[in-house]
Amino acid sequence: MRCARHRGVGWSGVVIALVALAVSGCSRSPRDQAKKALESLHSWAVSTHMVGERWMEGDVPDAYASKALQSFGKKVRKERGKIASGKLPNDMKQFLAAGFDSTARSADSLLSIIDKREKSATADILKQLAAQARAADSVKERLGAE
Amino acid sequence: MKKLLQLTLGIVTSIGGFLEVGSIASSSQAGASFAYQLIWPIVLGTIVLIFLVEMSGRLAAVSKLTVSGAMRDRFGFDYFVVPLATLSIVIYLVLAAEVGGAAFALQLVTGISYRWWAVPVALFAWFLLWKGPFALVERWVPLFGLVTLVFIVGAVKLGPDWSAVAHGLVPTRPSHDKAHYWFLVVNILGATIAPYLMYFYSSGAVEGKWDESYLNINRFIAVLGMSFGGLLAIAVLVSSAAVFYPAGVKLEGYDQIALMLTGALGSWGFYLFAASLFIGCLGAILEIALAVAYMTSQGLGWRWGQDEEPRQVPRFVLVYTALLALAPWLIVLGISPLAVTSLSMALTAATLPVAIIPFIVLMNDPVYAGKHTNGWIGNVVVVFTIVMACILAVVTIPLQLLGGG
Amino acid sequence: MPGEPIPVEHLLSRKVLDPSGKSAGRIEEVRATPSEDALLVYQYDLGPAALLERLAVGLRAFSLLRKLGVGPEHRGRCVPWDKMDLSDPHQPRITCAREELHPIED
Amino acid sequence: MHIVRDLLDKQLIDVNWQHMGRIDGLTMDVPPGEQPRITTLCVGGTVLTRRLPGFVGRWASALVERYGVRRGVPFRIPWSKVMRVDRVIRVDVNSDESGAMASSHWVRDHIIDRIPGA
Repeated sequence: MRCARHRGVGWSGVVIALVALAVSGCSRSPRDQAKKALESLHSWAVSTHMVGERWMEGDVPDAYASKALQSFGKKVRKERGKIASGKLPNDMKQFLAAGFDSTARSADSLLSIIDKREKSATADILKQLAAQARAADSVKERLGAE
Repeated sequence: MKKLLQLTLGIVTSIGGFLEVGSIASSSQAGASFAYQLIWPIVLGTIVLIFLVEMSGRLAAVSKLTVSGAMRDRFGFDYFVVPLATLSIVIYLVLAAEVGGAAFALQLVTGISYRWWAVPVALFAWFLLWKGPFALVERWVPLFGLVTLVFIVGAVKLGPDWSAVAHGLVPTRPSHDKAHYWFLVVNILGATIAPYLMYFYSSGAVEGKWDESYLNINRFIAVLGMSFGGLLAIAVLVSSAAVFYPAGVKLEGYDQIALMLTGALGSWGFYLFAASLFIGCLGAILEIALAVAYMTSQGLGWRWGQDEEPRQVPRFVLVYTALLALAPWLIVLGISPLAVTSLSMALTAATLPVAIIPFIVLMNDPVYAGKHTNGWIGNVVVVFTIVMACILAVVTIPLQLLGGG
Repeated sequence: MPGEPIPVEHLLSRKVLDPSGKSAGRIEEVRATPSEDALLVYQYDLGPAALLERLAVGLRAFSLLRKLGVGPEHRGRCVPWDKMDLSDPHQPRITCAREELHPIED
Repeated sequence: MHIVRDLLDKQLIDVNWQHMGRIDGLTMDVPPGEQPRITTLCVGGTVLTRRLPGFVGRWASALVERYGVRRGVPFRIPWSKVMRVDRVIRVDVNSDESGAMASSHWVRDHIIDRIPGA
């Protein structure tokens, strides 16, 4: 018997209920927003640090390192822009803004170092990035404890 | 002897052809965000894939029909057009993601932006199909795909906490980022259970003139080939979890993912990652383009066959040529390849029932599967997983678009 | 207008009404005996009209569900050719009451 | 013989075992008072698009009629030409000469042959 042609089976109602439930469950409170932004700052600082470190050890070609640092710089500045519009307390906004700015600056200086190929200068920039990542972590801990 | 060669080649090609942009991206993101917690969808997806690949090979061996040919026969055109249409749209996005992956691999090595590499990649893939025999796509490209074994070396060298890896096999609920967790589950299932593999595999079996004596080979290829392939995806997840999770890095681009193996394997790790991404994606581009050409031609009754001269199978050739001509433009526009990948994998998961339920009905119909119809385990596992994947996808896609990934 | 050749594929899934306007089912199959230069249609098989019933029949294809006896045994009805009025192909009608049709013995 | 199960949508093979499309439709003559007779098999894009429901069907058939190689006229095969009805249907027609492959030949001549190294 040819299979009966059945389309538009009636469980679309079930699916809509699921969507409503899921969306309501994840509203973005300011605390969550701050936590997310701190995690993002930490992630970008560590990523920039990784690229610099691998380049210094000669594991990655210059072409990749500069391309990656350029794209990280752009994304960090974009995140920096989003901070202003977020519903965050002022001191948090300042910390995040400063953090993103310093990460972007570190990325740019790494870029110029790669162009000039003087590997010796990378060490202290990597230290700054590591410090930035740790700072973001400690603020997140304090935030979590409140 | 010929059968033994076919068996080994079958297994080797399914290993080499397993990892593509979807599994690399979803497994590495899962490892970076949730450590070893997301190994279970890879295992579940691989089990379902084993069933589906075994079924499509069995259908070809028993009925000498390909999946889409049999679907058109059994359900008629006005039902067949639904999977054909939905799959063509979703698979276009998957193809764009694969082109993006291959183009990005070239950017990693050359520094020239991936947006410039998209068209050359599509052109190169088209040239391989236009000039190359079927064996090239089914044998040679996946053989190079064995370079993806580097992830196994990397994972072992990074020395993960193996008991935590074992815990990842058991489905657990996420402690944080619930929406992102379930979106990654959908991504992994969509990347692993790729419907185009069924159309490609069954067409290869029909073109290779399989008959019922091939049933055992088919079972071995499906089980060994796919499970080893699944192991590769787990290796990607494990390497990413060992490197990115403790460092707190959230993966938002392939330039971050490229660093995964550099710690453990130095510059070898970097270049072999780029090679794996390129070859994995190239293999997938060829398979997808052919799969759509097979599906359309078999469904509409045209002459088809990759071993035929293009002039003998003009409309079959036109389908993959048109698809490859359209493929690169999303990437040239500069849309992030990782974003295209995530969306295409989630949409694949969302449309799994449309692509697979008719196939399950076919495999339970003695007219097509002869006396080798499905066991009830196969039916239950596959139907349960794809319905779950579909509901999860429909729930998480809006969330992910709202949540900004 | 009558006598116009009808595309068989358009008859499929068309709901068939009996003289009292009640639905007798949807055309699912046409049976014919092959002869030298044509196929002589002798019977039309009607499948379940209601969507839920069609879904259940469809699901019976799963060997597991058939073993468990889930879903109705297919109770389609068959219409001899002379009892089917196709003057208006978009709305096929049967000339006898729905109850008079006997079930399909397949 | 079951028309839908055994004929409709089945693959057509010509005299020299070449694919020549699928049975996209069948035409039935219904002389008043006489037994209906299915006389021809139809192959072609227009037959398919007319089977699509709603506006998609209408839009697609209009497209095929205007741009179709055969301007929307399907290729018809009389039932007498059918040689064998099996999993595929073999017909006593030479597809390459018979116009059944019109759109395939059009694609070959206008697109495939224009690509270098065809």
